[in-house]
Amino acid sequence: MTDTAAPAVQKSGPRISGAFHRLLAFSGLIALVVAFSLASPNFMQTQNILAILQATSVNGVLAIAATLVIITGGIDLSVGTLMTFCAVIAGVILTYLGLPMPLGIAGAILAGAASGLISGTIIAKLKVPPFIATLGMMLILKGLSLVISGTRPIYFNDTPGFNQIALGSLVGQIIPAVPVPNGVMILFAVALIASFVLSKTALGRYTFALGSNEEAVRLSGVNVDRWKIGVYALAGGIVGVAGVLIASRLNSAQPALGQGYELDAIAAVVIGGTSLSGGRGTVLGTLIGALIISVLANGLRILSVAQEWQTVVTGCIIILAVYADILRRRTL
Amino acid sequence: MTDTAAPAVQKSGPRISGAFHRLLAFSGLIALVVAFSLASPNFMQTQNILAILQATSVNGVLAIAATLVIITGGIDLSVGTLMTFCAVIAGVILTYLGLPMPLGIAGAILAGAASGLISGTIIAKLKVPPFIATLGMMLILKGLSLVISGTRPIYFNDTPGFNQIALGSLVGQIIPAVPVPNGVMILFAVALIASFVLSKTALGRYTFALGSNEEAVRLSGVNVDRWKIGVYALAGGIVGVAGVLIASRLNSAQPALGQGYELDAIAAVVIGGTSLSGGRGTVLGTLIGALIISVLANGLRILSVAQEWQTVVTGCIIILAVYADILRRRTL
Amino acid sequence: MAGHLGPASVAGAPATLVEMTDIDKSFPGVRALAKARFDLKPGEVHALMGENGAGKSTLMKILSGVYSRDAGTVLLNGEPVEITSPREAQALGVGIIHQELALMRDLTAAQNIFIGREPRRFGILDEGQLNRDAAAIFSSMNLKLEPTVKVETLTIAKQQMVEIAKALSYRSRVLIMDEPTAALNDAEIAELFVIINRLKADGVGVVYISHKMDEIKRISDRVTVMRDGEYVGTVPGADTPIETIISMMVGRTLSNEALVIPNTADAPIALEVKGLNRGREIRDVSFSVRKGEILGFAGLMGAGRTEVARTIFGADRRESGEIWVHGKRVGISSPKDAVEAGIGYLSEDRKHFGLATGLDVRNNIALASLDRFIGFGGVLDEAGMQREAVSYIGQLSIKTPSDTQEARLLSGGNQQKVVIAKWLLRDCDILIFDEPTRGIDVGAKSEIYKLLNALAAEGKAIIVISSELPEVLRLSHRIAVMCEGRLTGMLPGGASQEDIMRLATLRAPAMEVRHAG
Amino acid sequence: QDNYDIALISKGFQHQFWQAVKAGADKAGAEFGVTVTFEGPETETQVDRQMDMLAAALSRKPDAIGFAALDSQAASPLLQQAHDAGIPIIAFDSGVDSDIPLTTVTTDNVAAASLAADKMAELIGGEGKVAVVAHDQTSRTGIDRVDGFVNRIKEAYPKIEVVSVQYGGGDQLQSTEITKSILLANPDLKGIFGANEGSAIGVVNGKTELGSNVVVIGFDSGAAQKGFIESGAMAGAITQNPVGIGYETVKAAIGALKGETLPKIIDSGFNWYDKTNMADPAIAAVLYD
Ligand SMILES: Nc1ncnc2c1ncn2[C@@H]1O[C@H](COP(=O)(O)OP(=O)(O)OP(=O)(O)O)[C@@H](O)[C@H]1O
Ligand SMILES: Nc1ncnc2c1ncn2[C@@H]1O[C@H](COP(=O)(O)OP(=O)(O)OP(=O)(O)O)[C@@H](O)[C@H]1O
Ligand SMILES: [Mg+2]
Ligand SMILES: [Mg+2]
Repeated sequence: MTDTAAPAVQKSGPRISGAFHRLLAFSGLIALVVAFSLASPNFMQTQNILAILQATSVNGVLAIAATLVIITGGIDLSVGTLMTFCAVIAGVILTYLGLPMPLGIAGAILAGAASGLISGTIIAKLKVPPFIATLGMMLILKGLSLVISGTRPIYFNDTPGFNQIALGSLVGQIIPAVPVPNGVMILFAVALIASFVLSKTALGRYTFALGSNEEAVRLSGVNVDRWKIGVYALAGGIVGVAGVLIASRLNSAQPALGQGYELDAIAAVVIGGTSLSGGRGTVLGTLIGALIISVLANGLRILSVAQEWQTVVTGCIIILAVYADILRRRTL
Repeated sequence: MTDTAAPAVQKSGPRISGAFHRLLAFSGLIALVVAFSLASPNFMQTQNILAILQATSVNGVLAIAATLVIITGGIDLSVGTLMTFCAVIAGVILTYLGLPMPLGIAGAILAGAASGLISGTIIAKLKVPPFIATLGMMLILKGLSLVISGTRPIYFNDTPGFNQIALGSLVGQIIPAVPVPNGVMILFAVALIASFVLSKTALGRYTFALGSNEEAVRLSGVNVDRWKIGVYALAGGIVGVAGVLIASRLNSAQPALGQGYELDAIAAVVIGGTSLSGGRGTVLGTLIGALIISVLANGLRILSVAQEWQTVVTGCIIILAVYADILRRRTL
Repeated sequence: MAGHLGPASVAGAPATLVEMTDIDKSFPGVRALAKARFDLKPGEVHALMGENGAGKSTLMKILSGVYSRDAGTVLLNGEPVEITSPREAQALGVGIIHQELALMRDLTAAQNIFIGREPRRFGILDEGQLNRDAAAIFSSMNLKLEPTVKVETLTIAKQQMVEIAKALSYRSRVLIMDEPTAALNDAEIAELFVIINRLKADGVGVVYISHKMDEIKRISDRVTVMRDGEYVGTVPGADTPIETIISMMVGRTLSNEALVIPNTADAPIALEVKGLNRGREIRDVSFSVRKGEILGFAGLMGAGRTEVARTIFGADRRESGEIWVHGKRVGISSPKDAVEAGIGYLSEDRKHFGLATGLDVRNNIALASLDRFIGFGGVLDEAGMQREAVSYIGQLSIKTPSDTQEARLLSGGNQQKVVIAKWLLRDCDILIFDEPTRGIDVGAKSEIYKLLNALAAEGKAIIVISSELPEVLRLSHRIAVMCEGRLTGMLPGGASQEDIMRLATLRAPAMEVRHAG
Repeated sequence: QDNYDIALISKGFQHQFWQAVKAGADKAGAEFGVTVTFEGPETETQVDRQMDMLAAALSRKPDAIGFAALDSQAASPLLQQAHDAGIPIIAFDSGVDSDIPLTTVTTDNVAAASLAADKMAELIGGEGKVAVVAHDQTSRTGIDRVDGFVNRIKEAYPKIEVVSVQYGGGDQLQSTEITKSILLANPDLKGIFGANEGSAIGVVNGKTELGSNVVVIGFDSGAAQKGFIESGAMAGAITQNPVGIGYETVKAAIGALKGETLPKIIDSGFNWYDKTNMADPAIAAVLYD
């Protein structure tokens, strides 16, 4: 391109640097943290911060999986029960079959990916809307978790070290002052990988392209079905990681848990600025969204707000946080 | 292959009449009914059919409300907890304040409409995405129901006849052989009214137009915000009816109930063929969707299928029902 | 792969690249093609002509694997082929620029162009290479466009250029262009023709669909005309008079009577815009339109004409400026205010801003006037709406099986007519038409010109924004010319193309052209 | 008197049973002049949510914690953390498999449910079909009550058959629908046991909607159940003493803070109540509205 001349530069007014812009995205989160710190001295304690991060890890990983699917313009209602299903699979491999730990972890992740593959196939090949396909999968997986586990928790007592996956702290062994639990590091690792996939790989490109205009992608000669199935399978694999995390945290696979978690995951995604109509979204935003949810829950509890009022306040703040984000983007 | 003509399977075959087409929409439902009738003699009993209809009434009314919102391209996650909130309001008016029954009913419906008005305003004026606005409202209403009721059920013991609203049978008084409960008749009445609004009134027309291309509607000089708020308010009012129904059925306002009901309602809408991306949908489809859900639940219970397997089978059948509908439309 | 083209493949090329015979295609309620025929030779530009809804796009969608045919044969290089998906078409060397833009709005221009063929290094996308490749294509097209700009921020014209760049990047042997110039102005069209001539020289066969008759003469070697889904005939492009082609298209000869332009100099002012500003797109724009006057707006792509229109209409927020209607200052902050003040605006982007694609034709036509049909209890007067819709379907000869057909199923040109009908029904005093004849066939175009003229004669004030200079010149009483957000001049109706082009490229920042009126 | 801060993390919040526990805890709080907070997850399956609540409670540095574990194993790392921080823990409702809690205030759910089985057998004359509508398939109370009932029937009453055990999540409406389908599928059903408050109310609603006169035994109390028993729609119910559980938990926590020694188990007991004994002061005291 010879002449770098002005291409349609849309925005007028002062331009704000990208870094500052990105920082501002945190503003809702920062405002919350500051408010709670002022309100209670117990909030800004290392232990509490770690508790918040720990509380974010499972929902964060689920939300990252949901982000991928939502960017394609789809939705995944099965993340919660799939997580449980993966945990149960890990339980079966480790406790019932007594196989070594890495196999259990791999099994859970593969089970997640396989389930994602099935959802993706139902959506791409049978053209069943994502809402229905994943609603069906949600129920199927919920039932199967109960069937496989015999409707009782599977404990990982025979796999010493299993609960270290989420609760141990490799970081803490190196820098004792910041004993960040492994579960949190795993969340960050998943976030990095997902970010990388979204921005640097073909799969990521098609994820955005599908959400932007699926018909156009098809008309461009891309094998839309294959990539779409790929996105769901990747999301499923990530949910598998969440399954391992929650199983490790509870040192057990709790077969009845999981339903309802999809709503928190999707909420984190949407609070993080990803549009449910697809085509746009970031993993960083989702992380912030998930953190906003955990900080709110934790802070209100620390302040000993009555539980019914916690719910009311949470509702208000979620709306306000998103509204603030909308205002910020409008004025930028 | 010069003259082997059309390999392409594009339909231009015999046209099927509209009435038949409409009948076919019931095919999934009919297939289920036939299957359960064959499997258990207890299924096709008047009483059981009435039980299924009764079980559909609350979810059906909620699903009709959700249909309106979904046709605009929005979503309403607050239907479940709003229903409870409306029931609590009826409880406050009738039991705490001791006012006459019509006031309680009107109060519940007005509370629903007012809440819808607020959701709609947040969505239309503040541009908060419907998912977030109604998620926030869901939490706020849930908390408020607990606060207002003092976290305990409000009984309608002082309002004799209140439970006749849903459980009595005016039809049965006239034709004793078919004691269709009033709750079911109310569902049908709401369905008729909603259908009428959708197909014959300006509000209905704008509902479809908004879901089809909101920007084009705005650029046609239409006061998009006002109509959108109107749709949410109408949906809220319908949810208020559901609140009266459930309160009457339980003869009490149960403040803790409601969350999770939104998923069933939305599922009924989507199974009924309404697209989550907006612009198309029918109340009849939603009714069928809600019936499919109730028939499935009832039939599997009648067959005494183990609960975990009920869940699995429900998941599979939901996917299959929608897939069958897709196939039907494709071949027509 | 067959899709790649080099001098060798030209040497060994058969006499015909494509041969389509006896193609049938029906949609529910519509017979789109009936024994349609088409052939294409290497190194030629073969124009495909026909009225709106004649079946041109459908035929080409069959060739490019979007639709499957009901009957007929398709030969590629003499071999029978079954093209069942766009991907297969690409593999066979058939590329297409669709009439309806098919871009991924959230991706950048470069990402759109190379979708499905991203350069990768070690499996990782090579974004730098991607942007360089895109920039190379843009510069070969002499197009100033940043590869990293998001497509949704581009105007329709630039989006169209991205589509063209994308199609070129495939280096297909058969390139179908379905109305590539509908949104382009003369300079860009000239640029496109340079590219087409280069492709011809390389032995590419180009199918060219357009409703701009002058282009056909300039670029096409042969012309095939279709009518109502049927093949009418094929004639040489250069030596067939336009009138012959038109009469083949419409089945009769069109009279091209000149429009009578009445004198409106003394008529009262209907709309006056004073000192309108909005960012860099609109800088201090002032003008006025009188009752009964048609004011043309000319300018190059991105001159800011659409912005001016949208801002007057309240679709975008203005930073400063006043709008006066019939001598009264009006506060317009939304399209609703504008419509209430009697202003209507037909968008250049019918797909995103004009048509409610899910609604039927009747409701699209009634969309801006629905309040007029609301009766007791909010119930709509369906019969009244139908009456109006049917009347406009006739008046604008909209080709549709009925007024209850979903709007998205109409051909592009007919969709445009539906949107025009919407504003005609609304009956505004002031009408702003942005690219009103985009994608509309010759016959209908002259109908619309007559209609605009009649509306003006009724005393309406009309603004026509058009990238087709002959259209502006033919219709307008006066012509406003814009360049880079400024109004650079106001010319009388009889101005020459050269005058307009001079003002349209007048970039001097301190430009203070005073215009009367 | 110190103003102690005592955090109770329960298994639930919105259900009347938990509200009654909360009422007892609040009563003790007022009586002894200590601050009591009370929290619990939405449903009794959300083990990890309960962990987050416990973690937040720990961050608040309360003087003592009352804890009703959804899964005691899962909770053990956090309990250890509390123990290390020197915060006394009192378990309530169901036991915690750990040495950390100083005492457990609990009801023996298995025994309570087998009492329900005995009463059922008595009321239906020792033979016929019965069914169970329970709240939860995986929670401790759900499992214990279903097992307690079903096993007792199997052991002691060979002529009685449990034809169906279904779960309605404690949701009244869902339990109503379940009951109706059980009744319609088994027209000769003699009795239904509703294993918690919501289930029991649902069972009665289902029964009345169908006009059936099946024998219903409930669990817990609340205004609705009390009303049903008065009206005869429900034969009787097992009551725990939730108010007592809450009260005793707070009292034990204060005792622990004051260095008193506590018994390993504080049995809050359970009772059968029906029309005949509801008015007894001893029974009336353990019933809640
Ligand atoms: N998917 C479809 N469903 C139903 N009818 C269709 C569909 N696509 C095209 N048609 C109809 O087929 C006919 C031919 O349409 P086509 O788009 O090929 O016309 P065209 O010659 O390209 O017209 P234009 O110049 O307006 O673009 C029209 O009557 C149109 O309404
Ligand atoms: N939606 C939009 N977002 C961002 N920039 C835009 C948008 N629409 C237009 N622009 C930019 O505003 C400027 C003016 O564009 P506008 O469409 O008003 O020009 P125009 O004279 O109508 O040109 P055209 O002939 O292309 O329609 C251009 O630089 C264009 O890229
Ligand atoms: Mg066309
Ligand atoms: Mg323009």
